[in-house]
Amino acid sequence: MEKSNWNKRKWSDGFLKGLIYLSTALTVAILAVIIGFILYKGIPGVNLNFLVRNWDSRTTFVNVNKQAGEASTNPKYVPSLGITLEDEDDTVYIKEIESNSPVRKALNMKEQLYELKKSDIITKVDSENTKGMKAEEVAALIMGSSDAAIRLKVIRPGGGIMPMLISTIYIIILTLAIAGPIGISSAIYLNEYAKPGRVLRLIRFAIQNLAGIPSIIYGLFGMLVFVQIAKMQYSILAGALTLSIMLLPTIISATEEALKEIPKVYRESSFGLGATKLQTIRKIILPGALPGILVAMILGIGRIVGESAALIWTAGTVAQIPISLVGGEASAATLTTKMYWLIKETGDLSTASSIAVVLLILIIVLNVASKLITRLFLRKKGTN
Amino acid sequence: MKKIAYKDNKISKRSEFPEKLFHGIFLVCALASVLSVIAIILFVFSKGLKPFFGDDAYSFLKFITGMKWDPGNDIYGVFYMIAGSVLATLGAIVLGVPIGLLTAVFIAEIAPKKLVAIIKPAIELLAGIPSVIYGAFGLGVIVPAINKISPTGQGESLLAVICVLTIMILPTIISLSESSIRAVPKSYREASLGLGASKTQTIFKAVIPAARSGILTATVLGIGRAIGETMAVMMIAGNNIGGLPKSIFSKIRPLTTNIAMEMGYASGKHQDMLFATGVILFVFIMVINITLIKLTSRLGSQGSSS
Amino acid sequence: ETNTDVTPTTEPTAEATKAPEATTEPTEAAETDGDLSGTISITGSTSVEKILMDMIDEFTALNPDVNINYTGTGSSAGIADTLAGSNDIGASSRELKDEEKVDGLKQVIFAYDGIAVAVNPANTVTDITLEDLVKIYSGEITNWNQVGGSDANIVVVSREGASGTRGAFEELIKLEDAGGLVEDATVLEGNGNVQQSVAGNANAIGYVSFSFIDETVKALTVGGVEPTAENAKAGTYSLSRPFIFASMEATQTPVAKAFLEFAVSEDGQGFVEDHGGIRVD
Amino acid sequence: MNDTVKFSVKDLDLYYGNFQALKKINMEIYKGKITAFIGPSGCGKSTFLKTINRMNDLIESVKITGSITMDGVDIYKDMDAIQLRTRVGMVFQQPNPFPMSIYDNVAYGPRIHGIKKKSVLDEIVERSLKQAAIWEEVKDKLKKSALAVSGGQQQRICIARTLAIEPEVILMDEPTSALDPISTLKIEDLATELKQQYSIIIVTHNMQQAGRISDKTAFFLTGEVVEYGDTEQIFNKPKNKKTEDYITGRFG
Amino acid sequence: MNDTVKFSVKDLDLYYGNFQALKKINMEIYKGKITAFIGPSGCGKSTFLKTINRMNDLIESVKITGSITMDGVDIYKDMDAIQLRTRVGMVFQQPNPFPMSIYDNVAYGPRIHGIKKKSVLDEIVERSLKQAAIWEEVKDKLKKSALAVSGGQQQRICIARTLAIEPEVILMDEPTSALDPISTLKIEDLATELKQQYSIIIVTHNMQQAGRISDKTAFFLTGEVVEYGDTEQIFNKPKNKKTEDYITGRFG
Ligand SMILES: Nc1ncnc2c1ncn2[C@@H]1O[C@H](COP(=O)(O)OP(=O)(O)OP(=O)(O)O)[C@@H](O)[C@H]1O
Ligand SMILES: Nc1ncnc2c1ncn2[C@@H]1O[C@H](COP(=O)(O)OP(=O)(O)OP(=O)(O)O)[C@@H](O)[C@H]1O
Ligand SMILES: [Mg+2]
Ligand SMILES: [Mg+2]
Ligand SMILES: O=P([O-])([O-])[O-]
Repeated sequence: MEKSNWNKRKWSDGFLKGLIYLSTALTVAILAVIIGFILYKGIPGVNLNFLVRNWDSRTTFVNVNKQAGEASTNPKYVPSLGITLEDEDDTVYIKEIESNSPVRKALNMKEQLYELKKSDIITKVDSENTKGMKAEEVAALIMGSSDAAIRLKVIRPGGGIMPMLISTIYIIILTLAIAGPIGISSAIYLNEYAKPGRVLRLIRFAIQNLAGIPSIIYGLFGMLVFVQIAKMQYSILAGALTLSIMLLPTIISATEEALKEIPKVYRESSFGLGATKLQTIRKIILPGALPGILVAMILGIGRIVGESAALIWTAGTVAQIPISLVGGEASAATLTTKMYWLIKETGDLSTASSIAVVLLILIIVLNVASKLITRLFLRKKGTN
Repeated sequence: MKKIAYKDNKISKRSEFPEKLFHGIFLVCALASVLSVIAIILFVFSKGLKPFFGDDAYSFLKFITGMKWDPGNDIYGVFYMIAGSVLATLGAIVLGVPIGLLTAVFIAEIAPKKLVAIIKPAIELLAGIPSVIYGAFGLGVIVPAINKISPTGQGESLLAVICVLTIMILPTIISLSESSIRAVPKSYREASLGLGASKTQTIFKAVIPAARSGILTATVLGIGRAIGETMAVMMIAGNNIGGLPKSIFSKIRPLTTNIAMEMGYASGKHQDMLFATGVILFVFIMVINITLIKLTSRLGSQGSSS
Repeated sequence: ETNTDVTPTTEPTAEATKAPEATTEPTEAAETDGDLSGTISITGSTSVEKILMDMIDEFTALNPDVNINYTGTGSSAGIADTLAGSNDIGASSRELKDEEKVDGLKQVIFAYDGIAVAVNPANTVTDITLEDLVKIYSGEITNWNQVGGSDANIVVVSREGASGTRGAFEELIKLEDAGGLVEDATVLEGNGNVQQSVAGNANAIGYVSFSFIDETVKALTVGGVEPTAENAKAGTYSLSRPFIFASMEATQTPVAKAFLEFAVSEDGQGFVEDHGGIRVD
Repeated sequence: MNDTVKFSVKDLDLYYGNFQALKKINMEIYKGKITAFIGPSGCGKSTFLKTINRMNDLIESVKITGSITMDGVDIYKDMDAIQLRTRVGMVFQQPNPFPMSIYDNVAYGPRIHGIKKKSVLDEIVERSLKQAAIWEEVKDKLKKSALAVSGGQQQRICIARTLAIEPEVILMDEPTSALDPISTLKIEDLATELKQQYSIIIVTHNMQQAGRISDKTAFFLTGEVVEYGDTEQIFNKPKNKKTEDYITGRFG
Repeated sequence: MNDTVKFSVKDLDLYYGNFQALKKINMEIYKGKITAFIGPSGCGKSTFLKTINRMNDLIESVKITGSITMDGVDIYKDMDAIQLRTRVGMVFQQPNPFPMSIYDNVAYGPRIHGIKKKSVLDEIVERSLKQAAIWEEVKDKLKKSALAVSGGQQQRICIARTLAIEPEVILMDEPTSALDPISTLKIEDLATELKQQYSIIIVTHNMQQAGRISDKTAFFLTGEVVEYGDTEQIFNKPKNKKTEDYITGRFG
């Protein structure tokens, strides 16, 4: 037979191989460009303040008692308050605070403690507006007052993502607290109890369908049922309930995988020792499946962190730390929804990218954590 | 030998009740998924179908074939959105499946272990990146790039959507294809090589055909993901209020973004119409899901027989 | 938020005596009389966000027990929420429509705002007439050379359906009479998206609240009139509209009432000015 | 000697779905003896063994008719499966300690049955491990994983685990087939030791083993008991031709 | 008869990493003959077989020294592995048809080598299936999956697949070990038939088989060729004590 067309074969082989390399290079390049873009735009904005500050700046009126302080040569130093001031773009902020400074015991309008901090901006001293003043002038103004106490209007600068970080954590906890037990119980039912038949098929069909529903539909559903009908308003509970349904398939199937890994002989010997099914589940099956369940949870966290469409219309977009489960004070933006909001409302891609950097780090940490757990688990099984 | 008390009577009494109770609890939890699906269908459909019944019913035909969405003037047409969604998904599949498959081939068949150890986590990372970030990337990189070449002078377009969706489905396609390629028995490779096939020929003529149902599953999942994607797409689609896309540079308004864009504020009939859009989307997804379930069960039975 | 620290048991007496004195200080007297407490929920326009956030900050500073949360949903939704009783105050960046003016709904105009016609800084066009603007938005004019610019397709950018800015803009240029928005217009959510899109596209035209004009986009003069607060106030700049708080009189809480008063007070109006808005007085 | 009947099996049929795995089994199993089940693969030895402590209950498709009585009580009708299993312990072919410490493995049964006191548990664990002739080898690593010892030791830990619930009967399904000869001998010695206190039923493929340790032997073939009697008689003067063929290695 | 040397193996050593699997193999394999490799499990039969068509090239860790020539050409130095494999076909222990139709299986090789014309392919497929003595059984279901026929038929399809590339030599690694006796006989007949045209090398565990069909036999032990010669001589008057022991079933 013909064995002559070696060249043609070599050429087509080379071409296909080229395509393979090209595709891989493209995939890797895409990832690199995306990460590069995010880092390039976002890294400059990421710093400690970005992480720990509130999103909105916050104004407060405080009363501070003066102390007997020693004068100094530094005109920006206010001995009676134990603080040093500094200028920055037309504003005057607190640069240093002594350890025994009375501003640490400042009281707000309701006479609650409101401790002043570094970088708080002073905009009013008693009834004098400080707009346009220099640090020295403000210091002189404060020292000029002869009263025993002084009233300041301070702005604590915002621009940080603390509220979103905390809201994200709240939603993660809430969602896992709801979906975790239900999902794990479902998996136990499916793997340990269910008999083949119509019920099982129905449940599996439902789970597979849930897994395929796009998150915008979950958003529609959550807004209609939880936000509107159940009157929870935009709230972390409405968001968490919506996400719980969305996460069920992920948690169930990952847990089921873990349960399937438990050898049948363990179940048999447990029964053989007179254990009931429940005891066997509690003492043998669940502990054995724990690493898998943990991985399921981490997968869940990953999806919660990345979710936007299902949360925007259920948990809302307010940058605050929620202090209840439902109602106006429970409305909260997660990092991802805030990122979206930011692009849409302000077009501020840089700050959005800074949030994206934080998200990326979170996702990487989660990926590594699930890898570690799996590896630890495998090693344990392997060596023994 | 001393007898331990537990032998005598405690057991059956002890075991009965909690056993039954927990069996019940587990069952109820398992049914939660079923209830959720039913509730979702019930609520979304009942609200979404409302505008087509009753006194001032909107013609469903007008809705489904309509070319313009202008709630202010009581015009609700979704056909041009369906077209946009389908075209965008199609484009993403046409680009994403070959690229993803070939990358999977590289990882499974060609790359040395050390390289795999780098590329695989990278692809997992790609899968974990929130879609909003892809949207930001689309807005910051892809749209400006298309701006430069588009005859319409604008970057927000079908093409931009296709690019972003392609990127978003890549991880799904790659990881599923890769595992199905790895699952192809070694004997097929040996047989092919033994017949004088080169490695590349073996991959394309023996391995990929043997992995085809896994690849098909990956494709269907990719379709589901692409058609359901919302936030990333909304930022870059253009979201025009009417008209079929004429070229790859035309704007589109996918079904998902139609919902997302107006959901926050719509009320009354307008809101119902957004749910109706959701119903259309849901029907698409259901078809895809059922295809997928059929495929995976076929795949499962194939796996056990060979 | 930081008062988790334990209050010292021995407080200096001076401090204790100073506090009540402070609350009676004349300038702040109006806002701090009585012990206001409670939550106000505001939903609606996103154009007013910048002004509103500053007002909220100041008001809650004066009244630490008051909590105000604002969700930007678009003007139409804000008013709809008010009518449905699901917020305390609805914010709108356009006048109320007739069907929205029900009995018991009280509106407070707290600012006027101009809508700027924004183009890319690279665009050579500097002025546009209202007539051309309508033609551009209805699709009759499609090339910049028809309005004195270079030969390039005009990329029309508009806002989403619930936007008060869009409502006001279309109303002001009487777009409906010209056949409505051109089908091919790009529809974007939020002022920021529009600004961003125009900034990134040499041939785009969009409209945003005055406060979104910065170095990345150029505001056109309309019929030769500069888009400034003064001109808008004087009525010479035609694209201006009110910012409105709407609330139901019957269910209005004292806090909400106090906030509405604050918005039109000297202090509140200061923030309007800070963000390029026009004071109501 | 004492020939008290422990189990009495009457007309026992067992089906896996449509497949009949046991056919009309009639047999009396005696207290304080070692009874061996032999027969070629798939003849139903394991299946029959599992019916004795109702482990087959766990398999969906199983259908059983006929009766088994233990000390005169019908174990299917008048006894709770869980109660039965604490009286009839089981040791499996593959050593299968739980992935926990040796101590926790042995204490598993007692804990299941509600014993919480550490001193009592300590005592049970020590006694069971001693009975299973493994105490000396593991007493210093009770807190170590039970998976970290050799297969033969694992199997004795499994036996100790069974002994810890103080069963009356121990079922062993080819307990030595996964073990080396030395471990096998240890287990055999152990079985001979234990029969003083427990009735033992053992399934084995190893003819020599059956000969060495059992008092009674039952020969199974395709779900039927072909011959049952004293081990000596079965091995030396089998009545049935098939038994003889099997024992002399002519088939199987 | 004609004793043309097809392969000449000189001082062949093969290592898997540090493990030496083949030790100083020297052997001449003749054209038009069936050569059988026998030996206990793990002695290196398959390894040696694979060196002949360089299938070992695919394993990372393999290191080979010495030489193999085919028709005087060094297959490692002067020949392309892919070219070699089209001249030296291989049939494996487990029937491994591709999950495609019977037709596509057989046409796979020709297509790989660039034949596209349907009429030519049809002809090749028919001829190969006929040569592999399976044509009659499958001619009506050529478009059906090759996995949907019995194991014996699958193996003959695999042989047909190999024949379709018209090799000069066919290597068979225990081609019948997964088959029933009747299928085995068919394959044996086929091999005897084929040796007219092809040189055949067959690895087998089945002593009878080697005796029945082969002309030459090589006995392997721990990587070495202990004895190599005419089959009749090896089976009847082995020179080496170990060969004799193995053949008479005393070990292995
Ligand atoms: N769960 C089951 N479902 C269906 N059939 C089964 C099941 N378990 C065993 N069988 C069948 O019942 C018959 C008896 O099986 P059993 O395990 O009792 O044999 P055995 O004598 O223990 O064999 P071996 O010596 O191989 O362990 C076999 O034909 C087996 O295939
Ligand atoms: N890929 C490999 N890597 C490392 N060692 C291998 C590999 N393949 C085979 N071996 C080792 O090389 C030796 C020879 O193996 P080979 O498969 O050639 O034996 P064989 O004679 O064919 O045995 P069998 O009759 O069981 O098939 C064995 O010890 C085997 O463990
Ligand atoms: Mg058995
Ligand atoms: Mg071999
Ligand atoms: O967000 P709006 O101000 O345009 O309603």
